[in-house]
Amino acid sequence: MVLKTLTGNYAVATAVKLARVKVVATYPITPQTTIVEKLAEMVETGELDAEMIRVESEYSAMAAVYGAASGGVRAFTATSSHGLLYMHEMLWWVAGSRMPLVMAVVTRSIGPPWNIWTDHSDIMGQRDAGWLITFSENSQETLDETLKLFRITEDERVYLPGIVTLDAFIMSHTSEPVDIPDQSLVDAFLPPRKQPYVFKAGDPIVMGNMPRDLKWNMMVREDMCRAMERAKRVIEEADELWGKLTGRKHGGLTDCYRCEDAKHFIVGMGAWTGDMRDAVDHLRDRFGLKVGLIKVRYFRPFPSEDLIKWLNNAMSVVVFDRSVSPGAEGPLYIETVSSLASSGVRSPVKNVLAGLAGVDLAPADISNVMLASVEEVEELGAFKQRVTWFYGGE
Amino acid sequence: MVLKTLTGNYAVATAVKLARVKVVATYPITPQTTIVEKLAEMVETGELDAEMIRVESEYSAMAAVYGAASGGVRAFTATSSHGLLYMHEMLWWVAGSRMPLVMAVVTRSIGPPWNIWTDHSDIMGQRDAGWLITFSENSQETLDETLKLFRITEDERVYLPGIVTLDAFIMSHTSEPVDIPDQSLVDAFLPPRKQPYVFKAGDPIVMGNMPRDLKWNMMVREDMCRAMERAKRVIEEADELWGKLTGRKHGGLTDCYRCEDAKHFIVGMGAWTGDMRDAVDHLRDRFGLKVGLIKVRYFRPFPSEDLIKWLNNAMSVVVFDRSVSPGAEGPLYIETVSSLASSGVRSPVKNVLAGLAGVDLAPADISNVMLASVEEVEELGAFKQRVTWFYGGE
Amino acid sequence: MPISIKDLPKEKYVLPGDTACPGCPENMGLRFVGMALGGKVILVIPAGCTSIIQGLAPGSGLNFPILNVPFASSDAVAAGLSAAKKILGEDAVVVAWAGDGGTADIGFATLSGSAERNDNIIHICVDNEAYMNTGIQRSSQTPLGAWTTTTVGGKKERKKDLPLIMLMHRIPYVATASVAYPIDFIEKLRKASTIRGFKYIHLHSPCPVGWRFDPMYTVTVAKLAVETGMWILFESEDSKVSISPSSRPYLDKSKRKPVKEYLSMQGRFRNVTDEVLKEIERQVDENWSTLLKLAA
Amino acid sequence: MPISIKDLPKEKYVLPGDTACPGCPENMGLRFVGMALGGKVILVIPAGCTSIIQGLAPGSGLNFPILNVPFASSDAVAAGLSAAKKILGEDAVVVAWAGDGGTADIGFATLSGSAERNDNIIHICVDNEAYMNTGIQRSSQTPLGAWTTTTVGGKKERKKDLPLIMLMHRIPYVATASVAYPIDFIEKLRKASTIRGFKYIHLHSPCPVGWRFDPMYTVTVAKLAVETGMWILFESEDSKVSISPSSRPYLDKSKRKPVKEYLSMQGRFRNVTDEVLKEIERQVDENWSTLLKLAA
Amino acid sequence: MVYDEITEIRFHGRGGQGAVTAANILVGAALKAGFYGQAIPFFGAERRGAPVVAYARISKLPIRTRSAVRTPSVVVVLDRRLSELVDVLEGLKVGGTVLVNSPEAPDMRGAFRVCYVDAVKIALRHNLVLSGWVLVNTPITGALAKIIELPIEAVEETIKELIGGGLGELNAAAARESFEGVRCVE
Amino acid sequence: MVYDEITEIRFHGRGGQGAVTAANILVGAALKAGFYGQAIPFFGAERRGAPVVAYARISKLPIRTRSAVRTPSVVVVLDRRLSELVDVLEGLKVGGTVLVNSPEAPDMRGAFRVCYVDAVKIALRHNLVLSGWVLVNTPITGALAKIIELPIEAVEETIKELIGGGLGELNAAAARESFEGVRCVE
Amino acid sequence: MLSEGHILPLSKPVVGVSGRTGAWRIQRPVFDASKCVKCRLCWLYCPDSVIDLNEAGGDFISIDYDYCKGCGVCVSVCPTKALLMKPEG
Amino acid sequence: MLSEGHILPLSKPVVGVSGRTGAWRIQRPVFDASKCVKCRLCWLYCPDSVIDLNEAGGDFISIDYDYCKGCGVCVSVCPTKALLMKPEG
Ligand SMILES: Cc1ncc(C[n+]2csc(CCOP(=O)(O)OP(=O)(O)O)c2C)c(N)n1
Ligand SMILES: Cc1ncc(C[n+]2csc(CCOP(=O)(O)OP(=O)(O)O)c2C)c(N)n1
Ligand code: SF4
Ligand code: SF4
Ligand code: SF4
Ligand code: SF4
Ligand code: SF4
Ligand code: SF4
Ligand SMILES: [Mg+2]
Ligand SMILES: [Mg+2]
Repeated sequence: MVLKTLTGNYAVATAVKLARVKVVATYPITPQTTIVEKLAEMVETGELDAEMIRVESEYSAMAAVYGAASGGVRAFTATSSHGLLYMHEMLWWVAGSRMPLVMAVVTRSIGPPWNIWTDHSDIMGQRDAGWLITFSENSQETLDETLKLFRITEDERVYLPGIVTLDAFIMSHTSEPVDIPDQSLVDAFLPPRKQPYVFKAGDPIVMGNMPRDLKWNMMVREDMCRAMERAKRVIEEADELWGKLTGRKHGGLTDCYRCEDAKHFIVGMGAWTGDMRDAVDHLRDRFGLKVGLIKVRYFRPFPSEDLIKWLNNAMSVVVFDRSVSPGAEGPLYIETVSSLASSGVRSPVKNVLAGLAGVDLAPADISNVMLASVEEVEELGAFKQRVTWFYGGE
Repeated sequence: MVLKTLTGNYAVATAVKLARVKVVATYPITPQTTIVEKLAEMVETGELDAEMIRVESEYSAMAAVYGAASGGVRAFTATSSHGLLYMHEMLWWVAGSRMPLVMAVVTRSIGPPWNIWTDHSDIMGQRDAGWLITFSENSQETLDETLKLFRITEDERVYLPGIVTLDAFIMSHTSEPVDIPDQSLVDAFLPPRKQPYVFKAGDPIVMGNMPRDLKWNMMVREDMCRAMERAKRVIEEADELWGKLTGRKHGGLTDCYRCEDAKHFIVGMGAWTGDMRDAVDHLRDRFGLKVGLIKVRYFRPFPSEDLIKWLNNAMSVVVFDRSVSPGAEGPLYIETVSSLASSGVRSPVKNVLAGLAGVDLAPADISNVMLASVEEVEELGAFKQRVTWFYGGE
Repeated sequence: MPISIKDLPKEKYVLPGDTACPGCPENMGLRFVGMALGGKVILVIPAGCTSIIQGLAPGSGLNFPILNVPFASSDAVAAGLSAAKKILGEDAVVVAWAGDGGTADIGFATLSGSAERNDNIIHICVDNEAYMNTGIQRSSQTPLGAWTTTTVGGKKERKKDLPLIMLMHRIPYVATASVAYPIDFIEKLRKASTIRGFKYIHLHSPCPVGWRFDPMYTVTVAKLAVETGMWILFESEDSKVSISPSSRPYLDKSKRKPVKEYLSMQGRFRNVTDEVLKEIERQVDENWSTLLKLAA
Repeated sequence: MPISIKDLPKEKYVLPGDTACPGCPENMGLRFVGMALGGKVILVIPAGCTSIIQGLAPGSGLNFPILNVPFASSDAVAAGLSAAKKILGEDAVVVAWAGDGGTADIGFATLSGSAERNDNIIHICVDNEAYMNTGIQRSSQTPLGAWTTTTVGGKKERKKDLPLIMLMHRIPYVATASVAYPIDFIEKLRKASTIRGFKYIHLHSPCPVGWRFDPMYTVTVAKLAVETGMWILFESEDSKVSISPSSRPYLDKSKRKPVKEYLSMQGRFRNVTDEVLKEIERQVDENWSTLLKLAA
Repeated sequence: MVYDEITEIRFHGRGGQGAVTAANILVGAALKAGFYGQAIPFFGAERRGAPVVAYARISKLPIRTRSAVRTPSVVVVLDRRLSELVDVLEGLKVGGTVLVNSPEAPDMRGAFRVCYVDAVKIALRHNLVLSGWVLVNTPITGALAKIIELPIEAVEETIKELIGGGLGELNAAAARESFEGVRCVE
Repeated sequence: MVYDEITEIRFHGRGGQGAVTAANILVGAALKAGFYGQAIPFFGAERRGAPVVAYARISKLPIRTRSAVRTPSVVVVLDRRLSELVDVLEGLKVGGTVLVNSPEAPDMRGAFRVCYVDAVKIALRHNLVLSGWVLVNTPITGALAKIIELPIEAVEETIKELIGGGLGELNAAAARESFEGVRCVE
Repeated sequence: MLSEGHILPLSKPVVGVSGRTGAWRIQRPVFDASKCVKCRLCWLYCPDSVIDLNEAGGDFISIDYDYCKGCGVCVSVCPTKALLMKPEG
Repeated sequence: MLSEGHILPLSKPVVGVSGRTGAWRIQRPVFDASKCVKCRLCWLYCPDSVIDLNEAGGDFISIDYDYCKGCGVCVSVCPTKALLMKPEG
């Protein structure tokens, strides 16, 4: 174990190296680029024993790693924003093939206008594709979760691809101390690759031709949903094991901060959950408000059970979304409310749309939102407005 | 007005002609192909005075009609399934540009395995992109709604692109009688094209460069959401006016069938709402069950208010989804539940995942589901299981 | 040493009872791939007629390992697969088998990118000069004057010259082939499989359904394309171009059969005017002359 | 009648104070486009340095109508825009202005498709031989041996010869140009704007940041590329190829400056070995010889 | 049940034989006769000569269902040999009708009516042959009209609109002949 | 408030001058000294010579916030002329410090401390010049260490790890010199 | 295909995936052994792999009529008219 | 840009979109009128459009130092050394 200052992007590259990935194919896009560059350098210097395919687009990046994975090796790619959108079709295909594969997505705004700052629209727009999706809070979690994803996606109970996200700049380019696990420890944690089938010369299996029986095809889809369900357990297990090996547990599908006695909850995901922790401390320590934070670590599979468990008796819930589905609300909000309602949990829930297009949100902003929300709910027992746009700052 | 037998696809092509579209760019994909072919023929024979750009991909199809629309003319494209996925990035760009534009999407399964039958995954996966999305039930509605979409998207309160969907084969290739409105009537209904800006030589406006102030960029997004809100009214108005001109009203965001005194509700969208009507009649006329159907005509903007209004006192609600987000549930279910919960409506809601991959569902199947559901709710006051996979048939 | 029919392996890689149309040139081509490379091959196949030819799951009418992939992705998938096999030290010839649409249109950036990187794969473009699987729409490979459902008055543009475009990519191996000349095709395939890097083979594949001729004449029409000089068989190793033996006689223009003979066998050219015919003839000459310049 | 500098219009289409790096070749190129076509032009610009050069909204440092578009889409957007202008009867020269990445890599299917359809647009590839906007990664246009952040040991593959590839598309007009030869470029632009159909111009654009030279030498380096024969100025109308006057002297190999002179001005070639240098020299000869064959 | 009051028809043909056209003609004719109709192609890889099916629904009321036709009341068999390949009687309603293109009464027995018409002979008599195929799809719609009690004039008109010119006339005449020539064994 | 207990630093430099590297060195040094740190580049189009900023945070506790540094307690100005272009004092905390690369005390007044070091001279003395640029970014981290009370050894080590070889030694020496040479006007 | 409890979009090669495609035939190729010169062209070109060569003896070629689609390619390439098309029953 | 109540991603051309880019300069080009032969090459090549020609009289060229980025291209193309780079203050 070595403590080193790493950006989120270098944390990803380091994890890829430690996972002994064999094929990397990536296409540059700000702010993912330093991942590509680092990996290219590692391959060139022999630090990483892998093939690097310098593809001509993200579509081909995903296609190439898919081909490699289908051929039986661990494969990795990374992208962001428009690059992620450009490989949309491939994402569905890879998941439908049940091919384990790991990708890092640096979340970034979608244009127009061109904008390189963080925003979760890119990744949220892929939530139906059948990939596991995890959000990380800092470089350490980025590194750890990237490694875990290899284990999780290659677990025979899952066999689905997975995405680790890190927010543009505030994570991808921000340097901070990271514990880098030893290779031997990683080797102990990551078993040799398993996958549902491998393409080899002489073994005529055929993947993907049209179905005779449409019901069978529908069952193929249902099976993906079942794998997502099972992944919940697998994710917990990976966290347990990693915790045992390194002493670091980040949580399973969610991580709850000061929730035990909390009455009011923040729900959020990604980089700003760090700021939310600061806000929680501030609200508790300065105002004596019983506020807790539910950090959604995995958006897919969606942590309905966790949310229900924690929010069962919440007096109020504020869901911060860093993206919005025009004509509806923030995706995290929609699914949180839907999960709670399905189980009869009736806490008032409010959606704060903030931080889109990279707009900065400080702990003080979050505290202010919570102070106002708590006041409102304590007065009215409900929120006046379900959804608000919040720009923060002065 | 002429009554003619038309497939859903030809209904689309007819509407495009009547709307006096000036640029068409499409790429073939089953089962959208007959739209392309019909339009190509119309252009070649001079029946439609337009430029046809025979692009090399769907990405370019969307790019080309976007360019044409930006240049100031009405433009149209159509696609399906993988074609829709392949233009994903462009969809976001067009909406973010606020460029009015109409597209037909023949809903079709996503591979693997390759599958050409209907399934709503393709269109549901685009629900965040900022497009209006409407589902039609038959060729007549397809024709009418395509025409209306031109009016709605070009309304200055909206200025967003729009998609009309029709389900693969059971609509796209099924022939049935359609009232074709006269050109003069359509001309009266469709004002000359309006759009927020037009590219011309000599007028140096610049679209899409990076923002100085990220908050402004976030406001650009918020404005899209506001436009979606306003679109609700514009959609109602278009339906009113069309009704006045043709005697045909299909409803605004939703259409409610035998809802007035209904206690139990089916919620669905697309072709099978026709089958659902049959099922409603059957359940009422044969079993005396007070069942109603809420047909969701527009998924974007999402008809929260309508659902709340109709389902306020529902004893039970069964939402039929023809797609699923692995790791969560059906998108229509998720958003229905979330909408209801946000307004404190507490009717039990159940999600039936059916018809994926083109699996056939008959009115009798729907009736059976409803019979069982009603029984369950009347007994328990709730549903035992939130989500069920239903394969129908024998 | 030339291959003789007698020595070709008998194992069936296209199984009786698959879903190809009667007289299908793609089926023929697949059989030749089997004869040439047999069990060494892994096929990566984007959307196109060959997706259908395989028949319905859980069965397959093709006896190869086949990874079906999205329309625009085949060469990139093949590149990844080939990289994996290299790392694993496994022997395999990874072949992207794509239609003219999947090759020259939607998938062209993918193809060109892979060629530039010199990925170790063979790309075979099975060219039936239109999008057949979706019901005969024009592609960039549709020739001037040909009817398709999206060019009902005949295509206005010329067939994009993909073999020459690939030649300009300066990849280790480029060749044209035809289903009417299986031995030539098989020889080229075998040669390609021994070369490291990106290999491109363009297989002319007349389709009875889309070109509107009796399925009996698939081979006849394919042969006529060569005999009229409409289709030139050549190969290029390391950018050294040579006309293949079967096309060599037609270096001499007077040996070529009239283009009209080729067109008149096909319903798709029914409405070709004299003017268009002349232009097609001019293009044939131009194609020969360009190729010969490069071969010089 | 050759253009003289004196007659060039003075109106500013690149405004002082934009966001280009000092010595930026793309800024130069944009100025020349303004001088050539002025107020007639509408620019369609995919992601790349020119997206940034414009500066931050709500301002723009470029005084053209500009539609910024996704990376792979420029020619298709331009085709649509051009069709709209045609229908509306408006005069406009629609120009897709794209980097080498947007042209030759991710956007190449779009470009090739538009060329094959012969859409009425001009595509200008502003070629700085790498992805500069994302911080100097290799593209298919990066030359052999050049350092980039993704080829730290020097690129292993050859520069994809896009002008020749476009020539093989047999479009009405293909030309190469260089920022060091503005009059030549402007003449070509003006000619292109009078031709209906698809026009391709490839503008060689040495970038001080990515190529690692002092910004003062943008023009010097660009000139050396021509003088060493590394970059050949030519044009082709209706497939008739002619070497442009500024490159004509270098038909004679002995007139060409040593390639090494060009390489040694640029940090990116610092680690080029003698072997690679020889190979580059060989490629220069080969490029000339291929082009001359086609010009014959 | 509303959805019982619809006449559902299934066509069995071969790829290239035009079963879908037959369904379309039928629905067009129904429209002229004041009925609602729906023509549904079975879509798959249609290969020349391979068995294909198409469906139609006819009803007095608008047809809302789009689900598969599972229990047709009429089955039309364009090529007698198909009955060796596929179960053409699958799902046929009790009391339903099977109409076969055949010179003589086909050997079928069950709780249904068997009708037949020599569509090949009729088609040949009107010269309806195209690249080796005898065009029986149009003629047979006449016989079908008789069975489901549609006026033959509606069929004739629809055919003429669809095909036009002399060929339309020939096809319409063939349809009328088959309308008149259809025989049923009860 | 927890988030008040963090030292926030803003660097002003020019494109090409290496403000981000300075921030990284600082954070690396802090790590060695047992602190937590965060280095945040401002990312935009960095053009040679154009004003750029970078940020750092140093704290005894892990740093969780990732929001923008709005009210730094230290501002570092790598090029004196920048203060004519941008408001380098924007948001500077009352009682904070501004450290300027300058041969003499810069003319700045307010509720903050002004420090300066002649980083150019120091850099030149150690031959730290690259293609026309005097490399002041590394040297100035020494002065900064003095101001925020980090051990200079940590800075030296970090620099040597980062740069390596003789050049690393030179840079480290320059940093120590600037650590010692920094002057403050209270 | 079930693999360790999963339902995967996989298939395996099988003869007759599209049923007995011999039934698609409208015409059938008929072999006249007496005219056959054993050139093997019919075998080489038959798109459906339904011609087998009997190198050992007997009729030199045999056609699997269960799957022969009746395209006629074999007839067109046969140099000696040892194969001819006949209408199906 | 506000258009009929909408917030659109639009911009308008403006001088100095990136501020006074003259401040980016490390060196400045200095003009010596006496050496100028009016070839206009500096004007032609200046990437930033900051050289103006005074055809009417006075110094033949003028440089807008508010925006000149000091790249030196003008100096490199000037055939007579009428332009030279000098370090900025
Ligand atoms: C992204 C995408 N667009 C369109 C399609 C529909 N599609 C499937 S096959 C095909 C045509 C294939 O043509 P070609 O590549 O020439 O192969 P062929 O069918 O002629 O063998 C098309 C357009 C698709 N599957 N995916
Ligand atoms: C789909 C997509 N992938 C990646 C990017 C990131 N990107 C923006 S510009 C650029 C490189 C542009 O290179 P080039 O076209 O050569 O233009 P240059 O910057 O060199 O002018 C890249 C990779 C993007 N915007 N969209
Ligand atoms: S359409 Fe042509 S290429 Fe496609 S399967 Fe049929 S015969 Fe073969
Ligand atoms: S990186 Fe090069 S091409 Fe891009 S703006 Fe800077 S100088 Fe111009
Ligand atoms: S008719 Fe066709 S399928 Fe039958 S044997 Fe001859 S070539 Fe083969
Ligand atoms: S092609 Fe004719 S001659 Fe040759 S082997 Fe076949 S049947 Fe015999
Ligand atoms: S130094 Fe550069 S920007 Fe300044 S005038 Fe000269 S060429 Fe123009
Ligand atoms: S380049 Fe030199 S000589 Fe020519 S106009 Fe400019 S200053 Fe005068
Ligand atoms: Mg094809
Ligand atoms: Mg570039």
